[in-house]
Amino acid sequence: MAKITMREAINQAMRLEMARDPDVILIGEDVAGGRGCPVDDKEAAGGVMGVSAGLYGEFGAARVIDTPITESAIMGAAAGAALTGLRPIAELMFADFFGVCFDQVYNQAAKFRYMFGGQHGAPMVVRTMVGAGMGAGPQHSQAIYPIFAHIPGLKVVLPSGAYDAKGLLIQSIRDNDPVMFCEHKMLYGEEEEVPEESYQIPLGEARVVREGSDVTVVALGRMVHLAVEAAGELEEQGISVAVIDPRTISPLDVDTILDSVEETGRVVVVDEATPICSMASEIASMIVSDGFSSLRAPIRKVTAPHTPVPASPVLEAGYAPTAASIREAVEAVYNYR
Amino acid sequence: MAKITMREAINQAMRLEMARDPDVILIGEDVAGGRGCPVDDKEAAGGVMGVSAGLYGEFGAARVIDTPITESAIMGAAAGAALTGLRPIAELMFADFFGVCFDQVYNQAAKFRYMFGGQHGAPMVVRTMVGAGMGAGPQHSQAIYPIFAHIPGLKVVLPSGAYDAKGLLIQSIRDNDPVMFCEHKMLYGEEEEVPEESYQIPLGEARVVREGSDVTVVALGRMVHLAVEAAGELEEQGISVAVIDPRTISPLDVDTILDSVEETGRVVVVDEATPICSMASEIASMIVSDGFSSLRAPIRKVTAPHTPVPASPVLEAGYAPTAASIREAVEAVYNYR
Amino acid sequence: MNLDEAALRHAYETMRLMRIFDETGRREFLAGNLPGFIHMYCGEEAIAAGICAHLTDADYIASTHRGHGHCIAKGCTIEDMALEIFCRRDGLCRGKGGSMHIADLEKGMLGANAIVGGSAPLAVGAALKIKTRGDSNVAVAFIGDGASNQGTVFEAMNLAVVLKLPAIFAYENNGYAEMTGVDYHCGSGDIAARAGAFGMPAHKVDGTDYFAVHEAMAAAVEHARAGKGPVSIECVAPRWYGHFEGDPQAYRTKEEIAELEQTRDPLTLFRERVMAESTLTEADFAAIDAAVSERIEAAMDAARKAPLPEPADLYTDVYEVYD
Amino acid sequence: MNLDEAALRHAYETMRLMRIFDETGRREFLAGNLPGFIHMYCGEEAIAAGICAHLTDADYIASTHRGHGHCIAKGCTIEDMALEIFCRRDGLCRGKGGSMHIADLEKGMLGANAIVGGSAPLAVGAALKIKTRGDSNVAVAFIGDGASNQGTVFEAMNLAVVLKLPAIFAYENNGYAEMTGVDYHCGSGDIAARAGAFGMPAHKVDGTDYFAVHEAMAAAVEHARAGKGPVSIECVAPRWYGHFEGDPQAYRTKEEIAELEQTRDPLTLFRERVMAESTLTEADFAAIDAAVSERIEAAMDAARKAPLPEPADLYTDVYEVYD
Ligand SMILES: Cc1ncc(C[n+]2csc(CCOP(=O)(O)OP(=O)(O)O)c2C)c(N)n1
Ligand SMILES: Cc1ncc(C[n+]2csc(CCOP(=O)(O)OP(=O)(O)O)c2C)c(N)n1
Ligand SMILES: [Mg+2]
Ligand SMILES: [Mg+2]
Repeated sequence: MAKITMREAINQAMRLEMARDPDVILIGEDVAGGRGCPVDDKEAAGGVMGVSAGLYGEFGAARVIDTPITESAIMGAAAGAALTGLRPIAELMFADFFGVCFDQVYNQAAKFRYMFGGQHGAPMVVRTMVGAGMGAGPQHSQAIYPIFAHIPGLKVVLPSGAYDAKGLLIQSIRDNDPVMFCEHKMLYGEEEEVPEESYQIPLGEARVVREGSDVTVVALGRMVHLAVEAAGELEEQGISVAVIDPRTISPLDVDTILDSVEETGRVVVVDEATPICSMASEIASMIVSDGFSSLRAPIRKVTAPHTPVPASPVLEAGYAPTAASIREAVEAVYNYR
Repeated sequence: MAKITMREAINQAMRLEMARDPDVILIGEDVAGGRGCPVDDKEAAGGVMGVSAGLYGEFGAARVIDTPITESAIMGAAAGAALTGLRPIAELMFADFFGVCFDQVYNQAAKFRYMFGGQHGAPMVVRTMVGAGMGAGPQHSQAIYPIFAHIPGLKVVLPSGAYDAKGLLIQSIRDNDPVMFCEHKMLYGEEEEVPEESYQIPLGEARVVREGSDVTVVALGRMVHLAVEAAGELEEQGISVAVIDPRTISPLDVDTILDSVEETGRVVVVDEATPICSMASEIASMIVSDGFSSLRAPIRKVTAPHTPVPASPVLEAGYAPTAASIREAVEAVYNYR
Repeated sequence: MNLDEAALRHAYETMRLMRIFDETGRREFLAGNLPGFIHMYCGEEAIAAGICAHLTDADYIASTHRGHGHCIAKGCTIEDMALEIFCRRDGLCRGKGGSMHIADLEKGMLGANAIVGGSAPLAVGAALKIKTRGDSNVAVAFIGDGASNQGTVFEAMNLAVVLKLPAIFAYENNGYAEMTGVDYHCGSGDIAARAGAFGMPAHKVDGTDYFAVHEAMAAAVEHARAGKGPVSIECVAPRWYGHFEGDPQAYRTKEEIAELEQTRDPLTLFRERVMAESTLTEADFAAIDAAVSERIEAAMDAARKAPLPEPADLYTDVYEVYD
Repeated sequence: MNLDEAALRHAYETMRLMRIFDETGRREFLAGNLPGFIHMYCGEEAIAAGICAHLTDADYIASTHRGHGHCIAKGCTIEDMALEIFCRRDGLCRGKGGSMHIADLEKGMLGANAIVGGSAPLAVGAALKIKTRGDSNVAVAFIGDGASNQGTVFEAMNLAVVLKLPAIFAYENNGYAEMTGVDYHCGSGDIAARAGAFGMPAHKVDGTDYFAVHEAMAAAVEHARAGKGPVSIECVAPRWYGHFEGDPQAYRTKEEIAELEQTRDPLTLFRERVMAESTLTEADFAAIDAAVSERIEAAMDAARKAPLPEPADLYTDVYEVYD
């Protein structure tokens, strides 16, 4: 099996699905790479991050659609096309931009099935970039997905690497409900072994990244890698840490988390999003409601602080959780008596 | 002291502040009541719910500003005016509409102070209507404030009645940070005793509506009244229930809640918002983190289900929590052993 | 007037259904039998009728909060609509949508919409589907004068032009957005010209004149079906009632309102012209009126008595699958 | 050319500062010394310079992601700007904003903005403040050609017209929105005409010609200060570099790029005309060039060595008070 980056894995998923199903289209800003310009198809950039490179050359302008800067119209066009039979992938370049277009996602696409009494849903995927780490500042670095998870009718996916990204994206494209597919910008370049062929990973199934019996760490997205790093270090201290990657945050695989908590009784939730009304809160509250009898220590949330993301790299380095801050939290709940 | 409705209390707060400070303006759709029409100032409606009735006649078109249907421009105009010295009150008619304009609130106004290194904030209030109960359907009934609370830089207020609404709104107008002031549409007609003169209620101070030693109920907005009703019934069964109304959900008065939990060890959180990444989750997760040693039972969240708000009144009646569903949850945590 | 008798009958019946549906609905609302808000289309009937006369079930419309007329024109069954505005179990949306969200996908009716301006991007999406599939249908967005100021609508127009989509932007200028007059809220005072500046043909017609709307739409549909891109049509037709039921209309005079029924009734105008220029008679119209009234009375009656949703319906159709 | 020598010198120095600030910043970025993204203003200097020549500290501008030129034209100190793009503790925004969020409220510079189209409503807000206070200042929004398609921008224009605000919409048409050409993304192909259809005077000028921009802005400012409402100016001036540093520009030819420096350099054009029509000489310009280079070199040097923010700064200035 070849090692490829998450960028390539996402690209493969789109290519496979577009080849399989003519109703799958990709629409967004520069997803082809500069329409209206004297651009060579082969060199078309395929998005600012190159994630859709090559698709324009392969599927043409009718299915890989560059748009103006017009997020409401992009999301609405995807929603309307999905309602009438296509399976659009709409790119919201940075998730931070949801504020100019969210109505078409949350009041329209997400509610069609319900408010139209089950007549039809909106089988669309919004691919969007999340997360800090590039020094891109307050409006290009947010992990805003708790807001997506709050919305009934949306599903929300947050892969931590290339393998999951490919299988989850293929599944998301085939799903008959709208899916917010959140890609962490710092993971695009990370490599994993990924089969060339098509495969699906169901939405709503967590991955137990690492078994462990003393403390359960539930970590999201990029945080999974830091949690695994921390777990390795803690093992040397004799603390056995389970690491769970929910992969999809809505629906959330409650059972896998509760099973682990039943064994450990101690929980740390790690997320890069800001803490209030976050997935970290959600997971902790789910456990104190449904896993209370197993709980033997306070649940620690390790998250970004309740602040915007600073541009300064030194400040940004202190913004998201680190392996060290995870380790410290695990030690604290482990030692709680 | 006269009994007045929450509608009148909010109106009074605006009137008092506009009279006191010429920099306070009100801007929004129909907040005057139909500019450009041959309307008599005295009869100008003052908003679809009549909340700003009379202000146009009193302060004129320069300070009570009707706009087109243009929420992004309304929020942006308020943000820009606040950044440069005014103290705008901007009306977002229904909070459900945040999806067409949230960027100007969350990426702009809420981040100015931080991303400009403390130079200036945006002293503005967004007054907006929330909640179910009118049969207004999926796009006009949401309790979407958990999304506001998630955002660093915003404050979020949710009064449960006329007295608090007046004091909190005056405080919010004087606050130097942007405040989302959420008015529950089913409370506008509810009366309470309210002093005529101006008074302020600090943001971040909960109100202990009812003391109690067996179970702590934290209830938000309209839910406070149902919690009090349930508590009264439970008292007859010999269960002593404390009811806490946070009043401001960001900042949240953590201490008042934890103090009560220390005594009761048992908690029910009641909110009309949908449950995932909600204030109910937030409050529960805060308690399991900071009040774990006191906890003697699972925390029960009593919320709307993870569904849109149905238009049908019979379905809507089952949507939000009721005194009965609160009572049941309290009994469950009370009887937990 | 190059419409045959059947077309004329159909047009009138459609408008009459709209009129009586809304006036009956209004009575039911004022009697407390309908939940939520209800918005009367009276005075604007010729718009939806003239626009949708050119459409089949394979064409799409995306509608507004004031959507009953659009539904009827697009062929939704009155009986199913009545069930929905009463929020009954067997309504078009099973009672979950209500008046502001009626939809009927089989008829190409993509939903009333309680978000002002929400319809435009959705219609562009339907037009995108049409173009992607290589079909020659069209998608129409109905847009109020007030909605014409919403950013989503401007964006939708530009995108439709850029992608050369078969989208038609049907502006319903009824004079007001809630309580605010169009002379105030539309800065340029000219909705059609503004649409034209986005790079598409822009018509402006008297929306109380069925024939004027019909003609403009004929041109628009031809343009769009030919793959020449979007078109806009501004139809001017004052609304007769308040914004929603309960609106005291302090913002306009009693005289203004009274005059509307006298001089700007699209049904009267239609009847008079048709009687003058075709073989249809007073009696023909009276027969249609009677049939319409009977049908709507029966539909409303049935809806009033129809079963309510079951409590468990609250939880269904949020997702197809969620676990 | 009715500008005196001091004004000409100032204009040139301003543009030269922009040019060298960005070219030096570019070197620093490519050397890995700057975080985030950086967007070059080279080729567009005459726009910000010509617009802001008419403004004082009491007027406002709201800027874009490509904001360095706007800052300089509005009077922000180069040294403080350098500190900010290096994200240093004593930068204009204490290192929390960086290149895409530089702001200087004392100079009436309301911030670069990393949300495309974010500036327009904010400028309208500043104009609302001006009108509410009864002042005669103006507020300018800089808006890219790409941004001109964003709903927020359309809404801002309409609201400014409706409320008759002293807002000026300065469109910077540099030919591209990221990789997408303006001929493609703007459906009508005519940004100025589209703005005009919103109901305001709309100028279109060569944005590489300082004098053309200056003249159009003179008229705009006069109009706005007189209380006659908003104005728009489309300034056409191609950008020289990629969208951001790192953009390989596969979407345009090497020849197109090469030609720009030859034929569309606003500084060269300015110098040539001024030398022909005034007493300023080659030597005068050379002296300015030398002084600018020295100053910027020193500023960048100082910034590189300046102290970083303290870890605790992460938590400050989220709110004034929060508890
Ligand atoms: C985004 C949004 N803003 C505001 C409203 C409240 N609202 C409902 S209808 C309406 C007026 C709409 O006016 P217009 O578009 O002219 O349609 P009309 O009611 O005249 O048919 C307003 C402001 C809304 N539903 N959605
Ligand atoms: C709302 C939003 N959408 C997309 C982007 C990504 N983006 C940043 S700059 C840019 C192009 C802007 O083009 P234009 O307005 O012409 O300005 P220019 O870069 O040419 O100065 C895009 C698409 C963004 N920052 N914000
Ligand atoms: Mg109207
Ligand atoms: Mg550009």
